[in-house]
Amino acid sequence: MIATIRLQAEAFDVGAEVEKLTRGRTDIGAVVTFTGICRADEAGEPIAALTLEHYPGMAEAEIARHVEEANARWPLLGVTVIHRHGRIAPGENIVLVVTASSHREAAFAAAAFLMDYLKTRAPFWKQVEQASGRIWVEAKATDDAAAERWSAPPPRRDAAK
Amino acid sequence: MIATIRLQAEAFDVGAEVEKLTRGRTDIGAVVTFTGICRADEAGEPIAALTLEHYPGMAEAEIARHVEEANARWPLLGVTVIHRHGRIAPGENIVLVVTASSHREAAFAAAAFLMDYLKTRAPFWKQVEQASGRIWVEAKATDDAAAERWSAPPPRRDAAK
Amino acid sequence: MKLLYFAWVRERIGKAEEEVEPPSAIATVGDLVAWLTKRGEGYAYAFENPKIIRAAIDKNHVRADARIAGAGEIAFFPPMTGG
Amino acid sequence: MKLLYFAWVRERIGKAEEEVEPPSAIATVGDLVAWLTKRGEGYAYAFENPKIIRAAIDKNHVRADARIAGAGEIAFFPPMTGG
Repeated sequence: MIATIRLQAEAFDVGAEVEKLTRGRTDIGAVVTFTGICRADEAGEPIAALTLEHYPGMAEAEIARHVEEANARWPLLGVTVIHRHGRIAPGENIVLVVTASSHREAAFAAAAFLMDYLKTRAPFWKQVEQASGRIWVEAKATDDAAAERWSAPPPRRDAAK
Repeated sequence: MIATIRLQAEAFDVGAEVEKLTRGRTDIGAVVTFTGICRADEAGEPIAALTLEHYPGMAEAEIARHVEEANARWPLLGVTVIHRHGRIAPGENIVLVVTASSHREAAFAAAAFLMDYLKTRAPFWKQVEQASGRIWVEAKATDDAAAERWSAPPPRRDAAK
Repeated sequence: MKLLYFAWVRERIGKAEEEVEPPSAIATVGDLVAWLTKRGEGYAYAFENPKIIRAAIDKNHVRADARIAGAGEIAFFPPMTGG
Repeated sequence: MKLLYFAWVRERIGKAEEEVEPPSAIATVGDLVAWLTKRGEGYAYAFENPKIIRAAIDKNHVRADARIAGAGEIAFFPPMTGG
Protein backbone atom coordinates (compact mmCIF):
# COMPACT_ATOMS: atom_id res chain seq x y z
CA MET A 1 0.00 0.00 0.00
CA ILE A 2 1.40 3.37 -1.09
CA ALA A 3 0.85 6.09 1.52
CA THR A 4 1.52 9.80 1.04
CA ILE A 5 1.11 12.22 3.94
CA ARG A 6 1.77 15.92 3.54
CA LEU A 7 1.30 18.95 5.77
CA GLN A 8 1.61 22.14 3.80
CA ALA A 9 0.61 25.80 3.67
CA GLU A 10 -0.20 25.67 -0.06
CA ALA A 11 -3.48 24.62 -1.62
CA PHE A 12 -3.62 21.17 -3.23
CA ASP A 13 -5.02 19.88 -6.54
CA VAL A 14 -7.51 17.02 -6.11
CA GLY A 15 -7.23 15.80 -9.70
CA ALA A 16 -3.43 15.76 -9.61
CA GLU A 17 -3.39 13.74 -6.38
CA VAL A 18 -5.84 11.16 -7.77
CA GLU A 19 -3.73 10.94 -10.93
CA LYS A 20 -0.52 10.41 -8.91
CA LEU A 21 -2.11 7.59 -6.93
CA THR A 22 -3.64 5.75 -9.89
CA ARG A 23 -1.37 6.38 -12.90
CA GLY A 24 -0.23 3.15 -14.55
CA ARG A 25 -2.21 0.98 -12.12
CA THR A 26 -4.73 -1.61 -13.32
CA ASP A 27 -5.45 -3.20 -9.94
CA ILE A 28 -7.33 -0.18 -8.53
CA GLY A 29 -11.08 -0.37 -9.13
CA ALA A 30 -12.29 2.35 -6.77
CA VAL A 31 -10.96 5.73 -5.68
CA VAL A 32 -12.72 7.90 -3.09
CA THR A 33 -11.66 11.46 -2.35
CA PHE A 34 -12.79 13.72 0.46
CA THR A 35 -12.03 17.42 0.22
CA GLY A 36 -12.70 19.70 3.18
CA ILE A 37 -13.30 23.31 2.14
CA CYS A 38 -13.37 26.54 4.18
CA ARG A 39 -16.97 27.80 4.33
CA ALA A 40 -17.84 31.49 4.70
CA ASP A 41 -19.59 30.82 8.01
CA GLU A 42 -18.87 29.05 11.27
CA ALA A 43 -21.69 28.27 13.69
CA GLY A 44 -23.98 30.56 11.68
CA GLU A 45 -21.71 33.61 11.79
CA PRO A 46 -19.75 34.91 8.76
CA ILE A 47 -15.98 34.45 8.81
CA ALA A 48 -13.28 36.32 6.88
CA ALA A 49 -10.83 33.40 7.07
CA LEU A 50 -9.63 30.62 9.29
CA THR A 51 -6.16 29.88 10.58
CA LEU A 52 -5.01 26.35 11.27
CA GLU A 53 -2.39 25.79 13.95
CA HIS A 54 -0.78 22.37 14.27
CA TYR A 55 1.76 20.45 16.35
CA PRO A 56 4.58 19.75 13.88
CA GLY A 57 5.89 16.21 14.12
CA MET A 58 2.94 14.93 16.13
CA ALA A 59 0.42 15.77 13.37
CA GLU A 60 2.35 13.72 10.79
CA ALA A 61 2.83 10.86 13.27
CA GLU A 62 -0.87 10.76 14.23
CA ILE A 63 -1.97 10.78 10.60
CA ALA A 64 0.54 8.02 9.75
CA ARG A 65 -0.77 5.89 12.64
CA HIS A 66 -4.33 6.22 11.38
CA VAL A 67 -3.37 5.47 7.80
CA GLU A 68 -1.74 2.27 9.08
CA GLU A 69 -4.88 1.50 11.09
CA ALA A 70 -7.04 1.99 7.98
CA ASN A 71 -4.73 -0.28 6.01
CA ALA A 72 -5.06 -2.98 8.67
CA ARG A 73 -8.87 -2.73 8.56
CA TRP A 74 -9.47 -2.59 4.81
CA PRO A 75 -7.64 -3.95 1.76
CA LEU A 76 -6.25 -0.64 0.49
CA LEU A 77 -3.97 -0.08 -2.49
CA GLY A 78 -3.14 3.58 -1.81
CA VAL A 79 -3.86 6.45 0.58
CA THR A 80 -3.04 10.15 0.33
CA VAL A 81 -3.67 12.60 3.16
CA ILE A 82 -2.88 16.30 2.77
CA HIS A 83 -3.67 18.77 5.54
CA ARG A 84 -3.02 22.48 5.17
CA HIS A 85 -1.97 24.84 7.96
CA GLY A 86 -1.84 28.62 8.18
CA ARG A 87 -4.44 31.13 6.97
CA ILE A 88 -7.15 29.82 4.63
CA ALA A 89 -9.89 31.93 3.00
CA PRO A 90 -13.49 30.82 2.35
CA GLY A 91 -13.70 28.67 -0.77
CA GLU A 92 -10.13 27.36 -0.38
CA ASN A 93 -9.45 23.72 0.36
CA ILE A 94 -8.24 22.58 3.81
CA VAL A 95 -7.84 18.82 3.84
CA LEU A 96 -7.74 15.98 1.31
CA VAL A 97 -8.10 12.24 1.84
CA VAL A 98 -7.77 9.90 -1.14
CA THR A 99 -8.26 6.14 -0.74
CA ALA A 100 -7.81 3.52 -3.44
CA SER A 101 -8.86 -0.13 -3.37
CA SER A 102 -9.91 -2.85 -5.75
CA HIS A 103 -13.52 -2.43 -4.62
CA ARG A 104 -15.66 0.47 -3.50
CA GLU A 105 -16.66 -0.60 0.02
CA ALA A 106 -13.09 -0.44 1.34
CA ALA A 107 -12.37 2.90 -0.35
CA PHE A 108 -15.51 4.55 1.07
CA ALA A 109 -15.09 3.14 4.58
CA ALA A 110 -11.39 4.03 4.83
CA ALA A 111 -11.97 7.63 3.67
CA ALA A 112 -14.79 8.16 6.20
CA PHE A 113 -12.67 6.55 8.94
CA LEU A 114 -9.66 8.77 8.21
CA MET A 115 -11.78 11.94 8.17
CA ASP A 116 -13.46 11.08 11.48
CA TYR A 117 -10.05 10.57 13.05
CA LEU A 118 -8.51 13.69 11.53
CA LYS A 119 -11.38 15.70 13.02
CA THR A 120 -10.89 14.36 16.54
CA ARG A 121 -7.34 13.02 17.00
CA ALA A 122 -4.93 14.87 14.73
CA PRO A 123 -3.39 17.86 16.56
CA PHE A 124 -4.81 20.76 14.54
CA TRP A 125 -6.75 23.73 15.88
CA LYS A 126 -8.93 26.10 13.87
CA GLN A 127 -9.29 29.77 14.66
CA VAL A 128 -11.84 31.85 12.72
CA GLU A 129 -11.88 35.59 12.04
CA GLN A 130 -15.35 36.92 12.74
CA ALA A 131 -16.73 40.44 13.20
CA SER A 132 -16.50 39.88 16.95
CA GLY A 133 -12.82 38.94 16.75
CA ARG A 134 -10.68 35.83 16.43
CA ILE A 135 -12.36 32.80 17.93
CA TRP A 136 -11.07 29.25 18.45
CA VAL A 137 -13.50 26.77 16.94
CA GLU A 138 -14.94 24.46 19.59
CA ALA A 139 -14.71 20.70 19.16
CA LYS A 140 -18.04 19.13 18.20
CA ALA A 141 -19.60 16.31 20.20
CA THR A 142 -20.92 14.97 16.87
CA ASP A 143 -17.34 14.56 15.62
CA ASP A 144 -16.42 12.58 18.73
CA ALA A 145 -19.49 10.39 18.19
CA ALA A 146 -18.53 9.85 14.55
CA ALA A 147 -15.01 8.76 15.55
CA GLU A 148 -16.42 6.48 18.27
CA ARG A 149 -18.26 4.33 15.73
CA TRP A 150 -14.92 2.93 14.56
CA SER A 151 -13.96 1.67 18.01
CA ALA A 152 -15.93 -1.56 17.52
CA PRO A 153 -13.85 -4.47 16.20
CA PRO A 154 -12.92 -4.00 12.52
CA PRO A 155 -15.53 -5.46 10.14
CA ARG A 156 -13.33 -6.46 7.14
CA ARG A 157 -16.52 -7.68 5.56
CA ASP A 158 -16.53 -8.59 1.88
CA ALA A 159 -19.96 -7.12 1.25
CA ALA A 160 -20.66 -4.57 -1.46
CA LYS A 161 -17.73 -5.13 -3.75
CA MET B 1 -29.00 21.80 -5.56
CA ILE B 2 -27.05 21.75 -8.82
CA ALA B 3 -27.18 18.37 -10.55
CA THR B 4 -25.16 17.35 -13.59
CA ILE B 5 -25.73 13.96 -15.22
CA ARG B 6 -23.75 12.87 -18.27
CA LEU B 7 -23.50 9.62 -20.23
CA GLN B 8 -20.53 9.69 -22.56
CA ALA B 9 -18.03 7.54 -24.42
CA GLU B 10 -15.09 9.79 -23.48
CA ALA B 11 -13.04 9.59 -20.30
CA PHE B 12 -13.67 12.27 -17.65
CA ASP B 13 -11.38 14.46 -15.53
CA VAL B 14 -12.08 14.14 -11.79
CA GLY B 15 -10.32 17.39 -10.86
CA ALA B 16 -12.16 19.38 -13.52
CA GLU B 17 -15.53 18.07 -12.37
CA VAL B 18 -14.81 18.93 -8.72
CA GLU B 19 -13.65 22.38 -9.82
CA LYS B 20 -16.85 22.96 -11.86
CA LEU B 21 -19.03 22.01 -8.90
CA THR B 22 -17.21 24.11 -6.31
CA ARG B 23 -15.81 27.15 -8.14
CA GLY B 24 -16.87 30.43 -6.55
CA ARG B 25 -18.88 28.69 -3.80
CA THR B 26 -18.26 29.39 -0.13
CA ASP B 27 -21.16 27.36 1.26
CA ILE B 28 -19.68 23.96 0.37
CA GLY B 29 -17.64 22.47 3.20
CA ALA B 30 -17.28 18.88 1.98
CA VAL B 31 -16.85 17.26 -1.42
CA VAL B 32 -16.71 13.49 -1.90
CA THR B 33 -15.81 11.86 -5.21
CA PHE B 34 -16.07 8.23 -6.20
CA THR B 35 -14.25 7.08 -9.32
CA GLY B 36 -14.80 3.58 -10.66
CA ILE B 37 -11.86 2.31 -12.72
CA CYS B 38 -11.55 -0.66 -15.08
CA ARG B 39 -9.32 -3.30 -13.46
CA ALA B 40 -7.21 -5.75 -15.46
CA ASP B 41 -9.09 -8.69 -13.99
CA GLU B 42 -12.67 -9.80 -13.47
CA ALA B 43 -13.50 -12.65 -11.11
CA GLY B 44 -9.79 -13.53 -10.96
CA GLU B 45 -9.30 -13.81 -14.73
CA PRO B 46 -7.35 -11.23 -16.81
CA ILE B 47 -9.37 -9.02 -19.14
CA ALA B 48 -8.28 -7.08 -22.23
CA ALA B 49 -11.08 -4.54 -21.94
CA LEU B 50 -14.71 -4.15 -20.98
CA THR B 51 -17.61 -2.85 -23.03
CA LEU B 52 -20.52 -1.07 -21.39
CA GLU B 53 -23.92 -1.29 -23.04
CA HIS B 54 -26.72 0.94 -21.77
CA TYR B 55 -30.38 1.74 -22.36
CA PRO B 56 -30.33 5.32 -23.70
CA GLY B 57 -32.98 7.50 -22.15
CA MET B 58 -33.73 5.12 -19.31
CA ALA B 59 -30.17 5.32 -17.93
CA GLU B 60 -30.33 9.12 -17.66
CA ALA B 61 -33.84 8.96 -16.15
CA GLU B 62 -32.88 6.33 -13.56
CA ILE B 63 -29.79 8.30 -12.52
CA ALA B 64 -31.83 11.52 -12.30
CA ARG B 65 -34.41 9.79 -10.08
CA HIS B 66 -31.70 8.58 -7.71
CA VAL B 67 -30.00 11.97 -7.60
CA GLU B 68 -33.39 13.44 -6.58
CA GLU B 69 -33.78 10.70 -3.97
CA ALA B 70 -30.31 11.50 -2.57
CA ASN B 71 -31.21 15.18 -2.46
CA ALA B 72 -34.39 14.38 -0.51
CA ARG B 73 -32.43 12.30 2.00
CA TRP B 74 -29.42 14.54 2.62
CA PRO B 75 -28.83 18.30 2.49
CA LEU B 76 -26.80 18.40 -0.72
CA LEU B 77 -25.45 21.46 -2.52
CA GLY B 78 -24.36 19.73 -5.72
CA VAL B 79 -24.17 16.34 -7.39
CA THR B 80 -22.37 15.23 -10.56
CA VAL B 81 -22.77 11.76 -12.05
CA ILE B 82 -20.88 10.73 -15.19
CA HIS B 83 -21.14 7.21 -16.57
CA ARG B 84 -19.19 6.08 -19.62
CA HIS B 85 -20.38 3.59 -22.23
CA GLY B 86 -18.58 1.74 -25.01
CA ARG B 87 -15.18 0.04 -24.83
CA ILE B 88 -12.98 0.82 -21.83
CA ALA B 89 -9.44 -0.47 -21.26
CA PRO B 90 -7.93 -1.45 -17.89
CA GLY B 91 -6.75 1.64 -16.00
CA GLU B 92 -9.37 3.89 -17.62
CA ASN B 93 -12.17 5.43 -15.59
CA ILE B 94 -15.78 4.19 -15.90
CA VAL B 95 -17.98 6.14 -13.53
CA LEU B 96 -17.77 9.30 -11.43
CA VAL B 97 -19.99 10.48 -8.58
CA VAL B 98 -19.29 13.84 -6.95
CA THR B 99 -21.36 15.04 -3.98
CA ALA B 100 -21.07 18.41 -2.26
CA SER B 101 -22.60 19.47 1.04
CA SER B 102 -21.89 21.87 3.87
CA HIS B 103 -20.79 18.93 6.05
CA ARG B 104 -19.05 15.63 5.42
CA GLU B 105 -21.64 13.11 6.63
CA ALA B 106 -24.14 14.04 3.90
CA ALA B 107 -21.49 14.07 1.16
CA PHE B 108 -20.15 10.62 2.13
CA ALA B 109 -23.58 9.02 2.54
CA ALA B 110 -25.00 10.42 -0.70
CA ALA B 111 -21.97 9.27 -2.73
CA ALA B 112 -22.18 5.72 -1.30
CA PHE B 113 -25.96 5.67 -1.87
CA LEU B 114 -25.64 6.76 -5.50
CA MET B 115 -22.93 4.19 -6.23
CA ASP B 116 -24.95 1.36 -4.67
CA TYR B 117 -27.91 2.31 -6.86
CA LEU B 118 -25.87 2.76 -10.02
CA LYS B 119 -24.53 -0.77 -9.51
CA THR B 120 -27.97 -2.36 -9.18
CA ARG B 121 -30.64 -0.15 -10.77
CA ALA B 122 -29.14 1.90 -13.61
CA PRO B 123 -29.55 0.04 -16.95
CA PHE B 124 -25.91 -0.66 -17.82
CA TRP B 125 -24.38 -4.03 -18.66
CA LYS B 126 -20.69 -4.90 -18.64
CA GLN B 127 -19.12 -7.36 -21.01
CA VAL B 128 -15.47 -8.35 -20.55
CA GLU B 129 -12.96 -9.63 -23.09
CA GLN B 130 -11.13 -12.62 -21.66
CA ALA B 131 -8.93 -15.33 -23.18
CA SER B 132 -12.00 -17.58 -23.21
CA GLY B 133 -14.08 -15.02 -25.13
CA ARG B 134 -16.49 -12.19 -24.44
CA ILE B 135 -18.40 -12.73 -21.21
CA TRP B 136 -21.25 -10.74 -19.67
CA VAL B 137 -20.39 -9.82 -16.09
CA GLU B 138 -22.84 -11.37 -13.63
CA ALA B 139 -24.65 -9.18 -11.13
CA LYS B 140 -23.27 -9.58 -7.62
CA ALA B 141 -25.45 -10.50 -4.65
CA THR B 142 -23.22 -8.26 -2.53
CA ASP B 143 -24.21 -5.25 -4.68
CA ASP B 144 -27.89 -6.03 -4.16
CA ALA B 145 -27.25 -6.29 -0.42
CA ALA B 146 -25.43 -2.94 -0.46
CA ALA B 147 -28.35 -1.27 -2.25
CA GLU B 148 -30.84 -2.88 0.16
CA ARG B 149 -29.35 -1.07 3.15
CA TRP B 150 -30.81 2.20 1.85
CA SER B 151 -34.38 0.88 1.82
CA ALA B 152 -34.84 1.63 5.53
CA PRO B 153 -36.46 5.03 6.26
CA PRO B 154 -34.05 7.89 5.53
CA PRO B 155 -31.91 8.81 8.56
CA ARG B 156 -31.34 12.56 7.93
CA ARG B 157 -29.41 12.54 11.21
CA ASP B 158 -27.33 15.53 12.18
CA ALA B 159 -24.49 13.43 13.54
CA ALA B 160 -20.90 13.77 12.43
CA LYS B 161 -20.95 17.19 10.85
CA MET C 1 -45.96 -2.41 -29.25
CA LYS C 2 -42.20 -1.89 -29.38
CA LEU C 3 -39.93 -4.35 -27.61
CA LEU C 4 -36.28 -3.66 -26.77
CA TYR C 5 -33.66 -6.21 -25.74
CA PHE C 6 -30.31 -5.54 -24.08
CA ALA C 7 -27.05 -7.39 -23.33
CA TRP C 8 -27.33 -11.21 -23.49
CA VAL C 9 -31.11 -11.06 -23.90
CA ARG C 10 -30.46 -9.12 -27.12
CA GLU C 11 -27.74 -11.56 -28.21
CA ARG C 12 -29.82 -14.66 -27.56
CA ILE C 13 -32.89 -13.30 -29.35
CA GLY C 14 -30.69 -12.01 -32.14
CA LYS C 15 -32.13 -8.51 -32.44
CA ALA C 16 -32.12 -5.27 -30.47
CA GLU C 17 -35.74 -4.35 -31.05
CA GLU C 18 -38.94 -5.35 -32.81
CA GLU C 19 -42.61 -4.50 -33.11
CA VAL C 20 -45.07 -7.14 -31.86
CA GLU C 21 -48.86 -7.47 -31.58
CA PRO C 22 -49.56 -9.90 -28.76
CA PRO C 23 -53.10 -11.31 -28.49
CA SER C 24 -55.45 -9.48 -26.10
CA ALA C 25 -55.19 -12.29 -23.51
CA ILE C 26 -51.58 -11.19 -22.84
CA ALA C 27 -52.17 -8.77 -19.97
CA THR C 28 -48.97 -8.59 -17.94
CA VAL C 29 -45.22 -8.49 -18.45
CA GLY C 30 -45.09 -12.08 -17.23
CA ASP C 31 -47.71 -13.12 -19.83
CA LEU C 32 -45.66 -11.38 -22.50
CA VAL C 33 -42.49 -13.27 -21.52
CA ALA C 34 -44.38 -16.60 -21.68
CA TRP C 35 -45.81 -15.67 -25.10
CA LEU C 36 -42.40 -14.56 -26.45
CA THR C 37 -40.76 -17.76 -25.17
CA LYS C 38 -42.88 -19.76 -27.65
CA ARG C 39 -41.77 -17.67 -30.64
CA GLY C 40 -38.56 -19.59 -31.24
CA GLU C 41 -35.32 -21.06 -29.89
CA GLY C 42 -33.60 -17.71 -29.35
CA TYR C 43 -36.52 -16.42 -27.26
CA ALA C 44 -36.70 -19.68 -25.29
CA TYR C 45 -32.96 -19.38 -24.54
CA ALA C 46 -33.20 -15.69 -23.59
CA PHE C 47 -36.11 -16.31 -21.20
CA GLU C 48 -35.08 -19.79 -19.97
CA ASN C 49 -34.82 -18.40 -16.43
CA PRO C 50 -37.60 -15.78 -16.40
CA LYS C 51 -37.01 -14.96 -12.70
CA ILE C 52 -33.75 -13.18 -13.44
CA ILE C 53 -35.05 -11.20 -16.43
CA ARG C 54 -35.70 -7.53 -15.66
CA ALA C 55 -38.28 -5.47 -17.50
CA ALA C 56 -39.04 -1.78 -18.00
CA ILE C 57 -42.16 -0.16 -19.41
CA ASP C 58 -41.53 3.22 -20.97
CA LYS C 59 -38.13 3.39 -19.22
CA ASN C 60 -39.39 2.56 -15.71
CA HIS C 61 -38.51 -0.67 -13.92
CA VAL C 62 -41.57 -2.92 -13.53
CA ARG C 63 -42.30 -6.34 -12.07
CA ALA C 64 -43.67 -9.36 -13.90
CA ASP C 65 -47.20 -8.57 -12.70
CA ALA C 66 -47.19 -5.08 -14.29
CA ARG C 67 -49.96 -4.60 -16.87
CA ILE C 68 -48.81 -3.87 -20.40
CA ALA C 69 -51.92 -2.08 -21.67
CA GLY C 70 -50.97 1.34 -23.03
CA ALA C 71 -47.25 0.63 -22.99
CA GLY C 72 -45.22 2.47 -25.66
CA GLU C 73 -42.04 0.42 -25.32
CA ILE C 74 -41.20 -2.58 -23.18
CA ALA C 75 -37.59 -3.54 -22.57
CA PHE C 76 -36.15 -6.86 -21.36
CA PHE C 77 -32.64 -7.20 -19.99
CA PRO C 78 -30.43 -9.10 -17.50
CA PRO C 79 -29.70 -7.79 -13.99
CA MET C 80 -27.81 -4.52 -14.29
CA THR C 81 -24.03 -4.40 -13.85
CA GLY C 82 -23.19 -0.72 -14.18
CA GLY C 83 -21.13 1.52 -11.93
CA MET D 1 11.58 18.86 30.75
CA LYS D 2 10.22 20.75 27.77
CA LEU D 3 6.60 21.88 27.75
CA LEU D 4 4.69 22.91 24.61
CA TYR D 5 1.39 24.78 24.46
CA PHE D 6 -0.99 25.08 21.52
CA ALA D 7 -4.03 27.14 20.47
CA TRP D 8 -5.81 28.89 23.35
CA VAL D 9 -3.71 27.09 25.95
CA ARG D 10 -0.69 28.81 24.36
CA GLU D 11 -2.48 32.17 24.21
CA ARG D 12 -3.63 32.06 27.82
CA ILE D 13 -0.22 31.04 29.17
CA GLY D 14 1.44 33.58 26.89
CA LYS D 15 4.17 31.36 25.48
CA ALA D 16 4.51 28.48 23.04
CA GLU D 17 7.10 26.52 25.03
CA GLU D 18 9.27 26.52 28.11
CA GLU D 19 11.65 24.37 30.15
CA VAL D 20 10.47 23.40 33.65
CA GLU D 21 11.86 21.34 36.54
CA PRO D 22 8.88 20.11 38.54
CA PRO D 23 9.58 18.69 42.03
CA SER D 24 9.94 14.90 42.21
CA ALA D 25 6.50 14.53 43.82
CA ILE D 26 4.96 15.49 40.46
CA ALA D 27 4.49 12.02 38.97
CA THR D 28 1.66 12.22 36.44
CA VAL D 29 0.35 14.55 33.74
CA GLY D 30 -2.51 15.43 36.10
CA ASP D 31 -0.01 16.33 38.86
CA LEU D 32 1.87 18.50 36.37
CA VAL D 33 -1.30 20.39 35.39
CA ALA D 34 -2.10 21.04 39.07
CA TRP D 35 1.47 22.24 39.67
CA LEU D 36 1.45 24.50 36.59
CA THR D 37 -1.92 25.98 37.59
CA LYS D 38 -0.26 27.54 40.66
CA ARG D 39 2.45 29.25 38.61
CA GLY D 40 0.36 32.29 37.72
CA GLU D 41 -2.84 33.76 36.38
CA GLY D 42 -2.26 32.70 32.76
CA TYR D 43 -1.70 29.10 33.78
CA ALA D 44 -4.75 29.12 36.05
CA TYR D 45 -6.83 30.47 33.17
CA ALA D 46 -5.44 27.94 30.66
CA PHE D 47 -6.11 25.01 32.99
CA GLU D 48 -9.32 26.31 34.62
CA ASN D 49 -11.19 23.32 33.22
CA PRO D 50 -8.54 20.58 33.34
CA LYS D 51 -10.97 17.93 32.10
CA ILE D 52 -11.00 19.35 28.58
CA ILE D 53 -7.23 19.82 28.32
CA ARG D 54 -5.51 17.22 26.14
CA ALA D 55 -1.91 16.18 26.66
CA ALA D 56 0.76 14.39 24.65
CA ILE D 57 4.08 12.95 25.82
CA ASP D 58 6.70 12.80 23.08
CA LYS D 59 3.98 13.32 20.45
CA ASN D 60 1.65 10.56 21.68
CA HIS D 61 -1.76 11.30 23.17
CA VAL D 62 -1.83 10.44 26.90
CA ARG D 63 -4.38 10.61 29.72
CA ALA D 64 -4.06 12.59 32.95
CA ASP D 65 -2.84 9.49 34.81
CA ALA D 66 0.14 8.97 32.46
CA ARG D 67 3.50 9.07 34.27
CA ILE D 68 5.86 11.84 33.18
CA ALA D 69 9.16 10.20 34.22
CA GLY D 70 11.50 10.06 31.23
CA ALA D 71 9.38 12.40 29.08
CA GLY D 72 11.31 14.49 26.56
CA GLU D 73 8.51 16.92 25.74
CA ILE D 74 5.00 17.26 27.10
CA ALA D 75 2.37 19.21 25.16
CA PHE D 76 -0.92 20.67 26.38
CA PHE D 77 -3.71 21.73 24.04
CA PRO D 78 -7.48 22.06 23.65
CA PRO D 79 -9.59 19.36 21.95
CA MET D 80 -8.50 19.06 18.33
CA THR D 81 -10.49 20.72 15.54
CA GLY D 82 -8.66 19.67 12.40
CA GLY D 83 -10.00 18.16 9.22
